[in-house]
Parts: sequence; structure tokens; C-alpha cells
Amino acid sequence: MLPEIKRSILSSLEKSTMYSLLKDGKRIDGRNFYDIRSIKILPSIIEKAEGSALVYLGNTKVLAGVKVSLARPFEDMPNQGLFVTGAELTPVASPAFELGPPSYFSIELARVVDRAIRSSEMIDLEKLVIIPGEIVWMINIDIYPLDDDGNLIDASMLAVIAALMTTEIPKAEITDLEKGKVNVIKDEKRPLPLVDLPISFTFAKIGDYILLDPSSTEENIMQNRLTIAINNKGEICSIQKGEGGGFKFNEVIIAKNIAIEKVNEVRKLVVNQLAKNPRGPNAWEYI
Amino acid sequence: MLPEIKRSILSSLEKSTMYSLLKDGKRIDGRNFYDIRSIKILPSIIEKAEGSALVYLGNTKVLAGVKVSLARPFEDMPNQGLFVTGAELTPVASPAFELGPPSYFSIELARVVDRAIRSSEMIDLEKLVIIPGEIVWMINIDIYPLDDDGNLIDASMLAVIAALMTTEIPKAEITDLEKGKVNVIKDEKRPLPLVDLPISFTFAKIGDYILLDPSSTEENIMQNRLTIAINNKGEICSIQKGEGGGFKFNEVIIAKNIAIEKVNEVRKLVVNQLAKNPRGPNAWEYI
Amino acid sequence: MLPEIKRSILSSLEKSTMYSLLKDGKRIDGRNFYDIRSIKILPSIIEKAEGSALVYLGNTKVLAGVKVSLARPFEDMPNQGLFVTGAELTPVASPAFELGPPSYFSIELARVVDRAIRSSEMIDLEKLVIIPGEIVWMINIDIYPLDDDGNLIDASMLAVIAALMTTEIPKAEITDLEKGKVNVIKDEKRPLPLVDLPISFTFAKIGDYILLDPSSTEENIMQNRLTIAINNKGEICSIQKGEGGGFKFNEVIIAKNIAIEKVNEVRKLVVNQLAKNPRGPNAWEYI
Amino acid sequence: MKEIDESKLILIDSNGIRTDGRRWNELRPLRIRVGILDRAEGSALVEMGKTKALATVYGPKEMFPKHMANPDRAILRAAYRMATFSVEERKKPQPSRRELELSKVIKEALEPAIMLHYYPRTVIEVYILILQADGGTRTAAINAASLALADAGIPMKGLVTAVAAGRVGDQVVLDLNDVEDKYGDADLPVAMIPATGEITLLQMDGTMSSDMFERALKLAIEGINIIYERQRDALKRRFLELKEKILGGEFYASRD
Amino acid sequence: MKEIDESKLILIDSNGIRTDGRRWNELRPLRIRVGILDRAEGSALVEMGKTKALATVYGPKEMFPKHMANPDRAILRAAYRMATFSVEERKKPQPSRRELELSKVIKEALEPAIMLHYYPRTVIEVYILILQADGGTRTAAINAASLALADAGIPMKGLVTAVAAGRVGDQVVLDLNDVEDKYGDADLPVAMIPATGEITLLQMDGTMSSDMFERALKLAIEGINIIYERQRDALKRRFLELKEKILGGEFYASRD
Amino acid sequence: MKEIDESKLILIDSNGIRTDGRRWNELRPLRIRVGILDRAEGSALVEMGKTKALATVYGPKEMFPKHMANPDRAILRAAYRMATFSVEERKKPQPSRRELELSKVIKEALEPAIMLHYYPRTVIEVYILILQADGGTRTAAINAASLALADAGIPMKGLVTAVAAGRVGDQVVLDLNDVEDKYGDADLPVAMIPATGEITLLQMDGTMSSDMFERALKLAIEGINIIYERQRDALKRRFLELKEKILGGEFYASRD
Repeated sequence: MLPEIKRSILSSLEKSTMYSLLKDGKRIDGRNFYDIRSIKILPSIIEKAEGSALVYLGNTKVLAGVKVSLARPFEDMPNQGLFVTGAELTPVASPAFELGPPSYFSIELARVVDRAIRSSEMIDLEKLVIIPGEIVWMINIDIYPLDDDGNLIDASMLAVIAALMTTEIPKAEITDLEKGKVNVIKDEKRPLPLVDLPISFTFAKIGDYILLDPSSTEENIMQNRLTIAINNKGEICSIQKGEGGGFKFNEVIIAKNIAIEKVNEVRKLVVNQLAKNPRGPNAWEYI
Repeated sequence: MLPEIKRSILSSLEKSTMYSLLKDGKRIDGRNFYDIRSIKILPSIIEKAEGSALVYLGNTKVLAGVKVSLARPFEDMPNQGLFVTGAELTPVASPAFELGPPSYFSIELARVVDRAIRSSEMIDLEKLVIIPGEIVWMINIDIYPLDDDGNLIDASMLAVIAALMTTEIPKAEITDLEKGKVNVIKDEKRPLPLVDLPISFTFAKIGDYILLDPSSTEENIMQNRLTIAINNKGEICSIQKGEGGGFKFNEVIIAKNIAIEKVNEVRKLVVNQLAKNPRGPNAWEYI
Repeated sequence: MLPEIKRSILSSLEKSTMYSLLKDGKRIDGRNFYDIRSIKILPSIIEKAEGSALVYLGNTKVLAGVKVSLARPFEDMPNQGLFVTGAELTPVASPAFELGPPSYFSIELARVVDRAIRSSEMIDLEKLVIIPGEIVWMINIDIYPLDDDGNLIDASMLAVIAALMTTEIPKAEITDLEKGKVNVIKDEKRPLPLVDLPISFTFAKIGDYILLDPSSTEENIMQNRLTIAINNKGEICSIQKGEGGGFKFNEVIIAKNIAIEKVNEVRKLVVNQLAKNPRGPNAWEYI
Repeated sequence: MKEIDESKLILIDSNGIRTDGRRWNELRPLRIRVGILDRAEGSALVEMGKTKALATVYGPKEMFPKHMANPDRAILRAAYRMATFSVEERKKPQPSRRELELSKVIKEALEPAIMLHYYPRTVIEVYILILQADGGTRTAAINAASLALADAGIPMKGLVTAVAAGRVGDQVVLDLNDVEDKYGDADLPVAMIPATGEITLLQMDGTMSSDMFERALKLAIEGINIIYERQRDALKRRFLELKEKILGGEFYASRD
Repeated sequence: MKEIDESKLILIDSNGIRTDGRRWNELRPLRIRVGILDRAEGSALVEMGKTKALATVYGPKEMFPKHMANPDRAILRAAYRMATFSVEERKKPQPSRRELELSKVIKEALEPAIMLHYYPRTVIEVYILILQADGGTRTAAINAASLALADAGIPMKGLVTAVAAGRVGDQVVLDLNDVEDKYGDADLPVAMIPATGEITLLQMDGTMSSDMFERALKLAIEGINIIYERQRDALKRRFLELKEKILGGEFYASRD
Repeated sequence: MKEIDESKLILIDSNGIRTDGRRWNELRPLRIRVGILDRAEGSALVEMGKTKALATVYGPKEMFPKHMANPDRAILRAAYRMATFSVEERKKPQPSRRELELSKVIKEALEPAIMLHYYPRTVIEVYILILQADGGTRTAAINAASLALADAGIPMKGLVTAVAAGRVGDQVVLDLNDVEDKYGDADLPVAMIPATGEITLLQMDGTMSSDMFERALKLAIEGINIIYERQRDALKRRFLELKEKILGGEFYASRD
């Protein structure tokens, strides 16, 4: 109950004070306009998933899990494995989310993350083929926000790339090539073949100010948002403008430049966290 | 916005004047009781569909499109191709239609059209078989009303038969009879095998008057409707009474006789329009 | 209309008088606390179903029907036939039921009945295998309450076991073992192989009183219910507590003991009714 | 699992006898019971041959959501559903497009008979469950539903009565069974309010000449008149039964 | 039934000519008609090459259920749907996740242009049906929708205009067709309110360098300015047409 | 991809040791954290062995649509869902019939503990997400949910505590893991309000003799008493934590 009290008291301060703070170049939580909140990544946290990660972006928490299974490839892409991205926005994360059929935002969230992975060609799909045209690995990525304090898109993106980086695929032995039969050896595993690490940056526009990584307090009063994902080569690999309101040409260029400027720092942070943070089920102790 | 203004002004006149006009044997748009509004047919208007037609029945506009694909026949009908009729009543055509699951009327509309085609045996389904019991052509007919000024059933029926008359089926070469494999040659096409041309006639009952081809103004105050479809031999091939209210025995007989009397004239008109009207995507110029 | 009048007059009496009756060890319909209402079973009442029964439990009426079809077994259970239990709670039985997606109670009802059949291993699923791993019989059991005067769980359970006892399976001749093809001979039938006959007992708690087989009047004021099913060996084969409210440890033990005490009497009654009652479509005369 | 070889099928033999022993103008055995359920406000079971239709009625009752109510009259809702085991191959419980279309035409067949304007802002609900389907389920459904409405005390201009006529070869036949429906040449279900002569349901598939259609429609109306008498008898029995119960003190109301 | 062998596909030939004969900075043939439907309050058909988008508008009208209404402004609803036969392989009628995402971004592209605060507690509805899809359906949809809004007399800051730019190899191209969309290297759909310079839709998939992105975005804006002129012309024609009809007495209102 | 050959499976070895090293009457390692989420009004994570259940609570808040509200008391809603990756084979996101049944029995297990009559016309919502499933998810869910209710400050008669007992051969065992649940002989999940002795959830599948049932039920209640102590400790820690935060001035309210 206490967080709500906290929030309602805040909200009276909020709207009046936020604009005056912004005028002085400050944000309500003390950050500068282009600062990202602290990132914490707990990898391999779900043993039954082939890959998983819990990501903190400030107080926003997102859990992503990966399941791997055998599937038939698409007829026109016999030499490519498959991946599917889903997002479940349950009321666990926010009273604004409802059970029932997927909301527009949950569909957008899943598709934006999916596009960044697809455009950057992060996963080497050809290495997921077992028998061309017959059997390939299918990678199911599912995003579960647990606590929404703003910027679910970037937090989900981080959780998904971290989960994919922890994913292991079992060995598949072909037992009957003609009939397309395969034997799965669960104990022999190899990492999911990854060739890129796209990072997304979401900007909010409030009045004429552009802020990176908005908190939920900032999202409440923003007019619109812009997400830009950058791949390993420093290219843009996905863009999504969201909510009503519009961006000026210059604002888009600024956001793009900031994203390119920040990408290496964030990518390094992700890699470091995955290397150093406790892995496995006991990581829950750290929550 | 203007059509609504027009309509609201009309509606005050409408209800009071329509009955007095009917008493004098006249309809609000000047037609006699058994007159059909002008029919215009624009064939092959969607290039990506294997068959299509846009039909004007007065101001009512219905677009029908046909897609052709390979399918497995029903087990108990190994020697018959398949066809499926659907109707999408979107708010494009009328504020009375809603997005979401199909309404009762959209289901009725699709099924009434489907029954007339099926009962008249319009499509020679045996000629759609490629490998008996294994592969046949499936014909998907979809009805999209674009502008509802009344009598969607007859307009849809016209659009569907016109779309079927423009439909072409690609050649299917059997490459492996045992495994049921088939190669589709898109460039070699033949017309869909048709053996009948059913025409439907919808009558509205207003007070004790029976009117053919009701406009939306007339539908607003009708008690009920009766649709009768007639095949090439002059036989009845489908009937559907709709809405509350009832018909007297004699009224049914009159409607049936009118339908039989009119059918050749309408059928000739359809054939003529298909022959003379501009075909292909540029036909949109004529809208 | 009259039953509603009756009910509304009752309901004023009801709540005030029921408790004082219970204090004297009596129920509103004259039964003792652990009395079951009269049971009538009309077997094989639907000719098109492979098995069926209409059960009266007092005024509660439930129809269960069984359909038998060929299916593929689950991959990890190649030597077991399949069965699926469904319950359709339509407004036919009660104004409290609605059309639309299955309610929580209809899911619970189906699953409780299903678990009792499954746990008691009532159906010998291995005898339903035609070709191991390829083709087995699937048994679809569907429950349709027709008149809800309380305790639909026990009435449904009775209807289902009676329907299964009347079920006959056609002969299946293997025509092609390799391709898994089978010929069904509808005229040669054998009974469904049954090895147990679970009986369920549902208790309502009203105040501190525990009543067996509640009527709808009693259900209206009960706090919660407890269902216990007993198999042929006198073992408990399923339990389900339902509705809010709680049971004391002792109350659970009492209910369990009553169920075990009563089971043979009820099981005998079911067998007798199935033997002596008119079978077949004319049984409807007896309704 | 196809059971009938269509080519060998003889629907009417050389003596004019149909597959179930009837002549062209005979109805199937008809059984009617009214008020057989306690919980529903009105109920009826109608059997036409092997076809069994159970109908229940609730209302008039308050309409939710309120903005959907009609300020001038009651709204009638009707749902037609088939039990999963009512047919040869199990039907899925989700309503098919056919069941939804029949729900609509059945509603429209009953609507003209009911005094809906007596009960503005309310809803009257009719639920029909087909327990067994052997041809003519929509007509059995209408016969059962109008009796259930009467049993529920809903004021009506008259009962609605229904039966199908059809064509087998060059023969007009009455009250088609399942085989005649599937393998015959035309099916013409008709519902009427005999008290007013209004035809409230009329559908046809298959083909019929103009002339044969008139004969078939007349035949259906003759059948309707016979069934109508049987409906009235069943209602009378029901009301006598109720009268006895009330006088006999079965209702608590009469205890005081 | 795959039709195109990707390896052999040349999207721009050695003379700089694209598969449909255009140069890198050329739009496809554009056809615009406003007010072509009678029943809708506003309507427009926009064709960009073979892509055909039909938009209709209703409102402002009362919002149900009432507790979903906004006391300060109108709510905008937008639905984007594709006809089943608009694409090579038949699309199922149920909306796909793609159609739902596009409904959302199209709504958000139109929203900033509309004076929603003029009409508190109401709803304005935009429906778009793609009759044929050949690349750029979302941008055609936005062009059609903003004209339909104007045709319906909804007050706006300005029209919303949209077109995609993209990348084929190391070349920036304007207004991608279906083949370029599928086999090109990046797609950048853009919507703008030319009157204010606000970009109201911006999406991208594929990859682009920072520099090329700026060039592509500028190219899209140039295309938008051309289309915007054409939209304004079409609107003017529509209003002249209406004026003539009214003066010509086609409307009953002018009969008195 | 079946992983376990049932015939070779030994659930309890000759020394009475279970597959995960426990004796018959031992609980799995239990970890409890309360108040771990910021956005929810109450939250708790309960781990029983590898099973992880996260619960959040909102309310009491106004009920929509209003005609569904209860004028005498709050309505409790509970939803139990499993993450797609919580199990061996990916679960589809749509709720299964099992998840819907468990939502119902969990709601009914919690209901008797809550002072619903304090808050007429409102709704209290409980959402449970199973992050990993390894047997006993419904009991872990109840343990987490009742802590989340307490964390949200919802007045209760007492916490609800749950654990399963079961049968493996002729042995009664406590707190079944996934293998014991699937290949054991009976599963008996029990929830209780220890403060009042009311059993609020009781289910069983498999078979048990009358005598063994009594023993299993008693064993479950013993397990419940142990877990209950741990729940109370976790709540105490939570309230101390909050007290510190408030005294430490982390909340804006205390700044004035």
C-alpha cells in the first residue's frame, strides 16, 4: 500500500515542479537529460528455461525467458531457424495492465523488440537448421515485466538480449534423415549462435525537452516517445515513435546522435554484468 | 459529414411522407414498387485477387474478391473442389457495423449468398479436382460492403457472381502423384468453370406494400424482407426471410413471380456489364 | 413462470426458517442431514450418442452423452486411449448460467468429474488402443445440466458413470498397419471396458451444519462445499472443496466417513437402475 | 466413415413409401411435453421423429447493459445450440456459424407473435438445446420455443408452428428426416402463426420449380395446422395439470 | 509457390532504374479521391502505385461505455484492416498482430493533428481498409485517413501526410513498392504534419548508417511535401463539388 | 522427449530418502520475500524448492461495471498464471483450463481470511505469476498471495498457509516436488488459516485409503504450521524495513 501513498503525494508535487526542474536542466530523480538509470542484470535465473535474465533498469524490473523446441521451417525459408517474441503485460507489473487479450501496447512492445533482433540479425538463424526444410530449432522469447517504473521497451530489450546470451541449445542427432526424425540430447549443449548485440534507447518528449530513459513519473506527462536501436556496427537497426504528439526533425537527429554516442558504454555494461553477476537460481537472493 | 445532415433532414420527411407516397404507388426515390436501382459492375478491379468485382446497386457499393489456393478435399467428397464464402461488415460501409466478432447479419449474409451458389451448382466443383482425394482447388469468396444504401444481399450476390465470372485458376501440374505434390504455373490460367448464374431478388414489406430492392431509407421502416434466388432454368434455388414480421401466403407468391419475371433481364445486364465495362485496375477511375 | 413465484415465496420463508429447522436436525424438504435425494437414471436415451444417460437427483436433471472417435495417442503415452470431459452450463438449466465462454464453475465441474474418473482408473485406457502410438479410441464425455435444483457435481458424476456404462465401441479393423489405416465396423460393438465405478458425495456447510446432497435452496445459503469421490475399493479417489468459507479438520473427517459409509448403497442403486429402467429413446416417456 | 452410398439411395420406393415408412404427406411421430423443467420459467420438449428440441424461457426481465434496452418494447433474445452428442460426428461446443444463423432466424420467427410492446426496457430470453438431430431441428426448435413462451405466461398473438416441406425427385414431401434433408433435392422450412396466417420463417435450399414451390408451401401449411392442434392440446394438458397442483395445495402460496 | 529468387533480384539496374521504372527519388503514381462514399461522414481513397487504401470517418459522437470517455477531449479510435484478397496469399479476416500494431501507430500519427479538445466526452472513429497491398500500406492509410477526417469536417491543425523512404544497397530510395520493401535493406515510413513540421509517425526496420538515415529522412520529407500538395488539390476539388451540389439544390435542405 | 522412464523410477530409496534428498516429513527449502515490487500495493515472492510464485495485490478499489459490485462487501478477484518458460515444454500464454480452475480455488482459499465486509462496493485483486513450476505451485501461490495481501494492508483474520501432502507407494510424504507429483500415487494440497483452524483449500487426486488420508491431512497441517512461522517472520522483517525507511525519511510524506 505504501508505494501508492508515496505516489499520490508525489503526483501533486510532480506536475508543478517537474517543468521548473526541466527548465534548469534537471530531472526529478536528479539525473541529467541523457542519463540512463542504473542497470542490473541477473542471468540464468530460471532453471527450466533454456535462457533467462532478470533486468533492473532503475526500479523497472523485467524478466525474459527463452524456450527452445523443434519445429518445421517456413516453406520459403528452408535454411533458417525460427524465433518468436511475445510480451505478457500482466497486472503484476502495473495496475494499468489488465488480464485478457493482448493490449495494443503489449503487441507493440513485442514487435519492437522482435524487429530490433531481426534487423540486427542478432541470432544466426542458419545455424539453427537441423535438416534443411524439415526440422529447425525454434526460439521462443517471452517478456514478463514485473515492475513498471517506466521505459519498459529498453528494459525489455536488455532482458531479451541478456536472456539470449545465456541461452543454450541441446544437441540434436539425426536418427532418420528421410523421415526427418531427430533425437535430442539434453545434456550436450552449446550456446545460441549470436552475431550482434542491439541496444535500444528510448527518449521521451516533455514540452520541448528530450529525455533519455523516462521513469514512469516522466511517462505520465510525456507527449510522445522515440526508440532507436543500434547494432554492433553503430548502425540504426530499428526505430519506433510512440504515443500521440510529434517530433521535430532536429529532435530526431539529436536522439539518434545520443543513441550512437551511448551504445558502446551500455553494451559493455551488459557484457560485464553477464560476466560478473551471480548466475543461476540463487541469484534470486540478490533481488 | 454532409451525408448525415442530408439523412437527418430526410428522416423527418421520410416517415411521414413515405407511407403517403406508397399509397399512391410511388417510392421516395421515384421508383415503382418492383423497380431495381441501376446496376454498375466494375470487374477485375483487384489485381492481386484471382477474381474481383465492385458492384453499384444505386448508391450501395459492394466489393467481392476471390482467392484460389490448394487444399485437401473433404474425406467424404474426394471428387469435389471447395468453396467458402465470407462477409466482412466493417464500419467502412455503415456506422451500424462494428469491428469485432462477426455479427449475426454478416453470418446470415455470407450463408445466404453461399447457399444460392451451392444450390444452383454455379461452380463445377468436380473440375476443381487435381488429385482425387488428395489435392483440389479451394475458392475463397470474400464480400466487403463499402457503402450501405440498402439491400446488401442482392448487391453482394451480384458482386460475388461477377467476381466468380472474372476468376482465373492457374495451371497445376502433378509432379509426384503418390506423394500428392503439385507445381503451380501462375502464368497459365483458365477461367473458373461456371455452369449457372443465380440472381437474387430481395423484397421489403412496409405496411401492406411489397417493394423490390429496398434502399436503406426503406429498410429503416420495413417490417421484414424476403430474398428469392433464381437459377438459369428459372427454378428457385434459395429463399431467406429476414427480420421480424410475417408474410402472407399471397405475398410470398407475388414475390416469387416477380423474381422469375425479372431474372432474365438482370442476368443479361450482368453479362453485358462484364463484357463492356473497363476491366482491371484503371477501372477505379470510374468510381 | 410458476416455479419463480414458488421460489420467491419460498425465499422469504427460507432464510428465517431453515436455520431453526437445522437446529432441530431437519432440512426444509424433510430429509435428514446425510440423506441423498431420490435418484432416477434413464440410460441410452440419445440414439446418436455411443452412450448416454439422463439422471434425476431429486429435481436436478443432468444429461450426459458420450461420443467415440479415432484419434492419435499422446506421444509419451502410446499405449493409452484418450478421454476428455466437458461441461456445458447453458441457461437451459438455470438463469444463473450464461452463454459465452465457459464459466469458472463449468470448468471446475468438468475437471472434478474428470479427475474422479481418471484417479479411479474407471476406464481401462489400454484396451482402447488400436495401433500403439498411432491410433486409439478417444472418448468424449459431455455434461449438459438441464434443471439445476442443486448439487450438479454429484448429479453430473452419476450421469457420466451411467453414460459410460451404456457406452459401446464399434469394432476397428486394421487395414494397413504401416500407414495406420483402420476400418470401422459400426454394427459390431462391444461395451466400453470399465474397471471401476467411482461415486461422489457433495456436502454443504451451513452455519455449523454439514448436509449431504444440498438442494439449490440450501446452496443459496451455504458457506462452502466439499466433494469426496470413492472408488470400488472404498478408497478416496478425488476431493474438491469449493466456494469461500472453511472446514474444520473434524468436519472433513465426518464427511469422508459418511461418503465411505454410503458408497455401496449408492453404487448398488446405480447398477439396479441401469438394469431395470427402460432403455432407449422411449425412455423419454418417463420424464 | 461415410455411411450412405448416395447412388444407391432410394428415398421413396415404388410404392411411394419413404425411408421411415411414411407417405409423402405424413408427419413424423410427434411428441410434445410442456413445463417439464422446474428452474426455467417456461419449458417444452418437442420430438419430431428422432429429433428432440428442448426450449426454455426467462423474462421479461431487466436489460443489461441499460443503454441497449429499447424504451418502446421488450427485446427478444434467442439462442439455438446443439448438444455435442446430438449428431453422428461430435459437434464442438462452440457455436458454429450455422447455429448462429439459426438463432437469428428462429428469433425472427418468434418475434412477430410476442406482445413485445407490453414490456418496454426488458428482455425476454429463449434458449433451445437440440438433444438429438435427425432433420428439421429448426422447426422442432420453433415449436418447442413457442410452447415454452406460452408456459412462461408471455402474452402472444398466437403460437408459432413450424415444419419443413421439401422435394425428393419430382415428389413433394412433408417433414423431412435427416436422410431426406441431406440427399433430397430441396428443403423448405416454414414457420407460421396459424392464428393470423403470417409466415414468420421461410428458407429454402436446393432447387424447386415455381409450381412445385407453391405445392410444397401449401403442404407445409397443412402440416403446420396439424401440429398446431397438437400444440394446443399439450398446452391445455399443462394448464389443467397446474390447476390441479394449485388446488391440490402443492404450492406454498396456497398453504396459508 | 515462392515467386522471386532473391539472389537474382536486381532492385536498381545499372542505369539507376528501379523495378517499376522509377528513379531513386520518384514517387509512384498517386491517385486521390475524397468523399467517394455516401454513408460515411468522411471518406477518401488513396492509391500509391498498386496500393489502395480506403478510409472512412465517423464522429464526434457519444462515447460508450461512458466511464471510458475523457472529460477533457475526444478519444480517437483507429482501425487498420487488410481485405483478405489484398495480398498474394489470402489473409485471414481476423486482425493480425501486425494490423493491430499499425492501428496503434496510425492512430498516434493522426492524433496530434486533430483538435480533440474541442469535443470532450466524445469519440472520433477512423476505419481504414486496404483493398490492395503493394508496399507502403501504412503511409497510404495515413494519407487517406487525414483526408477522410477533413471530409468529415473534423477541425485539424493541418493534414497528416506520409511516405516511406528506404535503402537498397548503398542507395536511398523514395516510396518503396512491395518488392523493395521485402528485398531491400531498410524501410523508413514517415508521417508529418507539413503545416507544423511535426513528425508524427517514424518507424524503421532493416539497417542504415547514421548518415544515410539523415538523407533518407530528408528524402521522405521531400516526398511528403509533394503528396501534401496533391492532398490539398483533392480537397479543394471535393469542396467545389459539394458547393455545386448545394447550389444546384441536390440537398433537400436547400429546397425550402 | 520423454525424460523419465516411469518403471525404473524410485521416488523413495531403501533408506527412506526422496529424489531430492529429503525424508518423508521434510519441507523443501523455503524462501520468502515480502514487498519486493514498487508498483504493486502489496507483493511477495515465495520459493518452495525450485517452485517460484510471485503475487501482487491491488485494492480495495472501485468496481467496474458498477452493477457487478456487491453492496455488502468487497469482491475478491484472483488470477493464477504460469510464465511460458516456467515448465519443461513451453506453455502457451493463453490461460489453460487448469489455470482457470486454480484461479478459482485459490480465490476461495483466500476469501475466508479477508475482512471483505469492511469495503462494500469495492474489488480487491490478487495476481499470481508462477515464475518456475516444480510441483506445489498452487500452495506456493497461496502462501505468496496471503503475504501480498498483508503487505497491501488488507485486514485479515489471519494469514492463509498451504502445502501439499501425498502418497508414494505406502508412504505418506510432505510437500511433493514435480517428480513426486507426476509419478506418485496421490496429491493432497491443503490450505488453512492457522489462526482459526479453518481448511480453506482441499483437493486430491490419485487414491488414498481412509486411514492414510487422515495421516496425510495431519502431516499437511504440521507442514502448514512450520511455514506459517516463516511467513510471520518474513512479514515482521518487512514491517521493520518499512519502519526504518519511514523514520529514515525515504518517503516524501515525512519530509514536511
